[in-house]
Amino acid sequence: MAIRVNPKLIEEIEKYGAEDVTKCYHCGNCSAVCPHSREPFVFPRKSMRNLQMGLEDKLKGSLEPWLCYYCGQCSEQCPRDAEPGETMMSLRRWLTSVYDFTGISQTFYRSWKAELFTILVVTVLTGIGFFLYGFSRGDIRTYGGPTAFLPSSTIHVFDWIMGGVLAALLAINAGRMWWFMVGRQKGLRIPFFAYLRKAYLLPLHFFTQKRYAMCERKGPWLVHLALMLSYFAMLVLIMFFLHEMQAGPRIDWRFHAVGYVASLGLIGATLYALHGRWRKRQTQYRHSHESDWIFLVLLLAVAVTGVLQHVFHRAGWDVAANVTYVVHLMGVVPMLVLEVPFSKWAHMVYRPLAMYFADLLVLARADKQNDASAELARKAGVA
Amino acid sequence: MEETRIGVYICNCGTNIAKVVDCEAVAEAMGKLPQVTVARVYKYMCSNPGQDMICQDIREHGLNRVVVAACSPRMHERTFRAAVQSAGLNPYLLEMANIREHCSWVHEEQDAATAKAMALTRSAVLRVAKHEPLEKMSADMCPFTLVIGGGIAGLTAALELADAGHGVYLVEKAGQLGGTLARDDLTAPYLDSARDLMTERLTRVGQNEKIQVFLGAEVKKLSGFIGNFNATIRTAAGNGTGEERSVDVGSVIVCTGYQEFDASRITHYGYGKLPNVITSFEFERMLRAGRIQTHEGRIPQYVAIVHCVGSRNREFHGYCSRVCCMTALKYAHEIKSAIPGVYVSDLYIDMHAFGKGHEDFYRHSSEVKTLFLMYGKNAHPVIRKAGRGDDGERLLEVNEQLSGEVIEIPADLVILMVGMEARQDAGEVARLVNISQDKDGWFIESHPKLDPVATTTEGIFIAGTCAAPKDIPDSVAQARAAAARILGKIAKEKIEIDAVFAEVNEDLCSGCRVCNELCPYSAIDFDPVRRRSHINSALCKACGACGAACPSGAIKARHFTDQQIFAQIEGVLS
Amino acid sequence: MRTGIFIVSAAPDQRVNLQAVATYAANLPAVETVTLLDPGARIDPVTMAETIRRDRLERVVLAGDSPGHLKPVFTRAMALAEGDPDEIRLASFREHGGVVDNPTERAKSIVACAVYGVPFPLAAVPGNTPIHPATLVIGGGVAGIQAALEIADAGKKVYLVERSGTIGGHMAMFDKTFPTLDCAACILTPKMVSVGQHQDITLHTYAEVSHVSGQPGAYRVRIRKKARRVNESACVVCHACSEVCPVRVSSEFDSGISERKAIYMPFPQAVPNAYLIDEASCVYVASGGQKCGACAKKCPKNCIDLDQADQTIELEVGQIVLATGYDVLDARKIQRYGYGTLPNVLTALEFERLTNASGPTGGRIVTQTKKYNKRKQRDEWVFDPDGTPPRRVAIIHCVGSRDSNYNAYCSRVCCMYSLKFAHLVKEKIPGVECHEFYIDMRAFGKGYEEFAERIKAEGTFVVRGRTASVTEHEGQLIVKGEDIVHDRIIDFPVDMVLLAVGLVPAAGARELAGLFGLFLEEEGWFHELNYNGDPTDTERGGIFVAGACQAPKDIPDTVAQASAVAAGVLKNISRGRGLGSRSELGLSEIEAHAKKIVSL
Amino acid sequence: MSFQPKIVGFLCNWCSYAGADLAGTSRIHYPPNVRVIRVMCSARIDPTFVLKALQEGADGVLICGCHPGDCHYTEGNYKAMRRFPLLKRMLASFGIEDARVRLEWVSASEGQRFADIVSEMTEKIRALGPSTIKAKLNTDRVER
Repeated sequence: MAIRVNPKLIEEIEKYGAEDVTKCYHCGNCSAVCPHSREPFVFPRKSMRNLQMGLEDKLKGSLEPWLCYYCGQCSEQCPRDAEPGETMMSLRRWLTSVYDFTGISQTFYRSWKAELFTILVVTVLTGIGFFLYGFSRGDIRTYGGPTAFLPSSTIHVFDWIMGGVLAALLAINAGRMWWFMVGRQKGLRIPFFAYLRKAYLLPLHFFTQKRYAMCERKGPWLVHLALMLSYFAMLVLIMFFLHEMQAGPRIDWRFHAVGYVASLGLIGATLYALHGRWRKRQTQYRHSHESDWIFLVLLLAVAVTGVLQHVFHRAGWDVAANVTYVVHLMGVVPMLVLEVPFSKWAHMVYRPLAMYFADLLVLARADKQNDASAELARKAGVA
Repeated sequence: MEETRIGVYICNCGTNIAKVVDCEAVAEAMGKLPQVTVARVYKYMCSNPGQDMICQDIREHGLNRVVVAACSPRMHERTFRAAVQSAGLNPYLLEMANIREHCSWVHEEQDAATAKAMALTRSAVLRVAKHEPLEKMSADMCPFTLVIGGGIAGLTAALELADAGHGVYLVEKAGQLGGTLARDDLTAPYLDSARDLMTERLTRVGQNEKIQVFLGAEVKKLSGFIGNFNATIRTAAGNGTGEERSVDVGSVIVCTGYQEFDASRITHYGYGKLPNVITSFEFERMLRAGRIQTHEGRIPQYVAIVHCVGSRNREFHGYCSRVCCMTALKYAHEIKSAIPGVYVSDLYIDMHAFGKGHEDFYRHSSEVKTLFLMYGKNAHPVIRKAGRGDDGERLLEVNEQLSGEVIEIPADLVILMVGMEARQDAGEVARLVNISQDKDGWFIESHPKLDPVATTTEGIFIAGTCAAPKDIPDSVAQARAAAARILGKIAKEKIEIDAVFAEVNEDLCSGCRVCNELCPYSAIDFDPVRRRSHINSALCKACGACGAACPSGAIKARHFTDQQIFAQIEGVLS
Repeated sequence: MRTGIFIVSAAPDQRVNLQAVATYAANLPAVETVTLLDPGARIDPVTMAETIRRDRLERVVLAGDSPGHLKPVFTRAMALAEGDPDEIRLASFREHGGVVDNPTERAKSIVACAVYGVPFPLAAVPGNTPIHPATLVIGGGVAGIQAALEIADAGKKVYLVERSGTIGGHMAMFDKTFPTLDCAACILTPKMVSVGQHQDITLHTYAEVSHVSGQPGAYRVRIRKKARRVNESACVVCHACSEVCPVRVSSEFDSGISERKAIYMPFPQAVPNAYLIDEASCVYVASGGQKCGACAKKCPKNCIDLDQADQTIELEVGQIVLATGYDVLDARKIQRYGYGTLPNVLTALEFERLTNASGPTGGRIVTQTKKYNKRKQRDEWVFDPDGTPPRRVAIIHCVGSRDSNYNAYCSRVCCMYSLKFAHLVKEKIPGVECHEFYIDMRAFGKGYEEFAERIKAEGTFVVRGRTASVTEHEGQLIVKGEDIVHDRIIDFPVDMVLLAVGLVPAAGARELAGLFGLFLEEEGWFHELNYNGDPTDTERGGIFVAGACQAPKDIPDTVAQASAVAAGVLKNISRGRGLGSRSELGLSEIEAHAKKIVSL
Repeated sequence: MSFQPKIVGFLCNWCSYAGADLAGTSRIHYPPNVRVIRVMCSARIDPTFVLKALQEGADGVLICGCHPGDCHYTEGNYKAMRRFPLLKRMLASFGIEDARVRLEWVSASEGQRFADIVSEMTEKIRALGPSTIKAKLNTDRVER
């Protein structure tokens, strides 16, 4: 059955940053230079093609975009300046919005104004919320102790609730992702055992990002790894050791050492990325979607305020510490409830998942072939 | 009678001959033949040193006959004749043995090939011994030219000659000048005005009193030979009874152009049956009128352009029509510009964007979001009626090569890029002016590379799309190239007549007049008083039919005499 | 006729002062409105129709660099407004010489013509000039040879100037020519010979144009003839000199895959058929006459004059034909193909010589073998006649062509010569495996498509998808690419890679353009007077362009063009006058002429 | 080694000879048994040529001209065509097998056709074996 071409899809995905897709005349150079492009997942040309022709279903189910780390090789060598790398990037954005059942991410990507506005609203509410809470029960002049403006216990609970919410959101979207890529594919059965057997891939890819390391340039991988690990470290510290982190004024090196390193990692990596996007030297930074800026700025803000409140407290300026703390939370909350499930951050879940699925699919296809040959063998035996 | 001294020269032609034929052996064998003075081998006989070698031997060894065993005489006879002449030998004392096209290129088995090469060369040696020195004659060059066809090529050629101050008879079959280009609005790739181009040419032709235009006219008869043709032009008057006019011309340029492929021959495109499936030429008309619409009068939302209709196709024409790709891109641009928000898809096999500015144009067409879909050379798209609820009114189903998917795409209007094909009447024209056609019906040039506008018949030239599909610049260039040849001849005022023709030995002629009827050029007249036939050498084209037929063996076909051919026969068989 | 003018600026680097053009145009007769359209504007036919109706326009003139792309909008608008769709006129600056020195003035005149409804070429006709019967042809390739012969065969004087030591150009280097596969030498050498022998052709090889003065019909050209240091007419090519010459440098004619001496014959069939000394490598010249000089002592006819100096020649000519041809792209620019660093990665010309019977291996296609070079005291990769033939050959199309990083244009000939290579490889090496990697197979000419089909039938694998890289792994070449149709990544070992390098304008074309006051396309090809109408004339009167110097071209098209040029030349000579330069025409003249034509 | 027949081919200069050349330029291989003699037109071919060839020891004779209607000399090939039956009759009287002498039309674009004709004819004649006509004609001469 022939698939219906939809020339209108491009217009849709252009909103997600795709610009020069139509320029591609299919010399195949990009797919060949990309170290990640291996059968059965040959890209980016194929994705470009599906996009040009608007084969929406194929794109929805495609995991190729998640296998690309945008090293920029393809775009640099492209004879028609069709920017395959950027196309993959925008496809990732689009896919994120496709997976997201709430439709929020779609709104964000299509209009940065909407995204910014929502973030501001959440920020303001968070601010108001915490100030009211602080004043209602604590003293703005005390950071720790019983009369603390924002006692770690409360924040801890708050953190866990928030974490739960976004975990749930992500889980659902991840489920949809599975459905598009694997679930709905007819005649493709992956034994449950295979899921388990391959499960190790998730943490592996999450923590090492070893595929990124396959890119010719290693720099971006290191930066990204640093950023990612620092972020994760911070997450762990906050989720489990918030009390120790907030306790002061003495510095508890067991935790704070990690915290410092992580903060440095975060700030350093973010600045690097911002600078890169500003200078537009490296290919992967030549085009920036508004959402990229918002995300980076937000992250930087959170990191800096986090550090500041820590410093202020240690310096004994508890008022300043408390205020920056609230400001810090005003960044943290939108970042966690909006950015992580509905925007760029989601890729930290989708990427490992995609690679996980990739292996499963390869496995399944291999099985299929074996079955087929077995079938043939059987037939032959009968005859 | 001086003794016959023959020089035999065997060419390696790089490895073209030497690869299969043992040239040294051939030379050695020839050296042993009676009357052969020298027999040599060289890498490229046709090159300067090669020719010098011959000339030197002629002087040093006093050769009076030369045999060159190399490529086909149709290739280099002229070259070597010139060479021996420069050494003071009569050019007709040369004979060539074709050991390349007829030997090394068609045989693999070395011994057999070498043996054959020897046989061919030997026959040439025996033949050349029987050669006689012949003298070329010259005739006047008539400065008028007959141009057949009033398209861009014909107009350009005519202007080129007329501007040089020479008379031109421009014969156009149709009622007006301009040919197929006159229908076009814009030209690819720069989207310049085709109409301005035409107007400029037509105005200049109109203003030039050296050009005499015959509209709705045809050349009925062409007789004579280079420099001295006589053409009969019939102009169809209103009531069918045309008047005939006979003109003398020195040369003829054939610019009869092409005809468009009949799309209805490809049944699965449903042209002629399905509405809104139209040819490129029909679409061009829409463009000019500014009315791009379906036959129901709606503005199309989806337009599909299908390339290679009748071209690059086993069943119809194997060749590429050369201009359709660019025209298709032109249409894509024009549609996009005329109908904002329209979706254009372009179904092609290979995008032939080879000329100046072409690739840029292609690139730009994809920037304006033309959707290019590639189909396999022998897997043509299928056009069918769309179902209810489909956005287009037709659906094109195609096995898309770049994605490997079988896809379908909606279309309200389907444009078939019909290819070029040789005109139906090309055969008549070919016979009229006595030139040959290739398997596709295009006229054959005398050499595909180094002589693209001349033909095997001297004084007859071809230009433009009657020789093969071509775009405007190439047609114009060819038209001028043809004009250049003629200007050259006219400047010389005289033309040489080949010394090869038939003559009657009046002592033997019995006056039976058998030959008189035989001659296709009525070059033989009969002298009733002396009861002898006589051949007008200028008119004779040396077919030799008369010679073969003469019961009393009185007619001698110069350079193809019985003795010479007998010698050749002995040569190949001994 | 009520006329509305719409001026579009397409190019961001707009050389024309559109404002000035607009103000000028507004004062032309019958011009009702002049509108400047901004490049980004989406022009809608319906609103345009209203405009036309409102201003009751009967004729619309679209002016701009190439306003053609807007014509369909206005044609439709005119139709909607029940006007005459034929009354949309184009005033294309690009088409009619937007490249000239005073583009704004030219633009005005172009608009004027459009307003009067007169095709620009009709109005912009320069005056007649008396003409000198001699002609100068620059470039001794097939184009130059053809043009020279056409003109000289008409009994007119021709000077043929060639930069290298022999005529013949690139074609002389080729082995076979597509699609007929007859050997290039066989069809070219006879023409070279007749050039050498022609009584009306004076041949100046090893010479370059150094200065040009005068005007159309009477040009004065100074030619610097480099010292050949060998007496052309006396030399009998006995090779004695080259045998004793101690110098060895890579041979240009064999495009570097073999060596020649400092005193050398470009190739055995060279015209003029005589030796020459390459001053760049000659020891005697380098040492200022102190060292060597062996050849002069050895020459039996002592026709070597080592101290000969360059000479300058002044020529009086009426017309000039430029046929400077092309160079091939330097494949070193594209590192990912490893040319220059990896052995057995060859460019097209190198392969032509390798497979040519007169080449260093006598036509045997072999892989390079490592040999110790005593003189240079290091290992070198050389083509040894008894080297091993490749078992697997990859031919890569579009090397540096159709690529915005190098040449955006298509080089027109590569597809066909690549197919030819495949044939030669298959023909000469039994059991060889041959792969072609291409983007679009551009087999457009007479008999080309059939040729392509034949190559496929011969068993060459024709793969859609341009190779991305050539690398070396344990002494084995690896090509990597995508097989698009079969949706595969290609990654396999080959023994030899042939790069179908694109064509670029010949070195020095820019300087020549400067000397002659001609204009170049941005890629560096010569700009013709009119792409469609006058593909071989230029803005300068009596100066023509032929062959690949105007744009890449195959042999038949080059030859046709060269002959076409001859037509222009002979036409002017036979009527005893030629046209002046269009670039010299002023606005007023053109406008006046246009008026006159209308009044007729 | 099997019997290698000798075939003499009379080809007209404009179509058939060009066709044979095309076979060459397109590298279409055929058996080396045919030896080509060029004449301007098939009409030039005098029956005595054919006899002479057979007498000199040819095992077959191939006459090629332009296709009817394509003759460079407008109707030369028709003359050849008309003449051919007479020739055949004469040859028959000498007891020469029909397959030994053939008249074929080969155009300038039919390299393949020329090759095919030659291959096929060579096989036919190989099957027939060597021609006895040479001997015959010579003895005839002796008797006279």
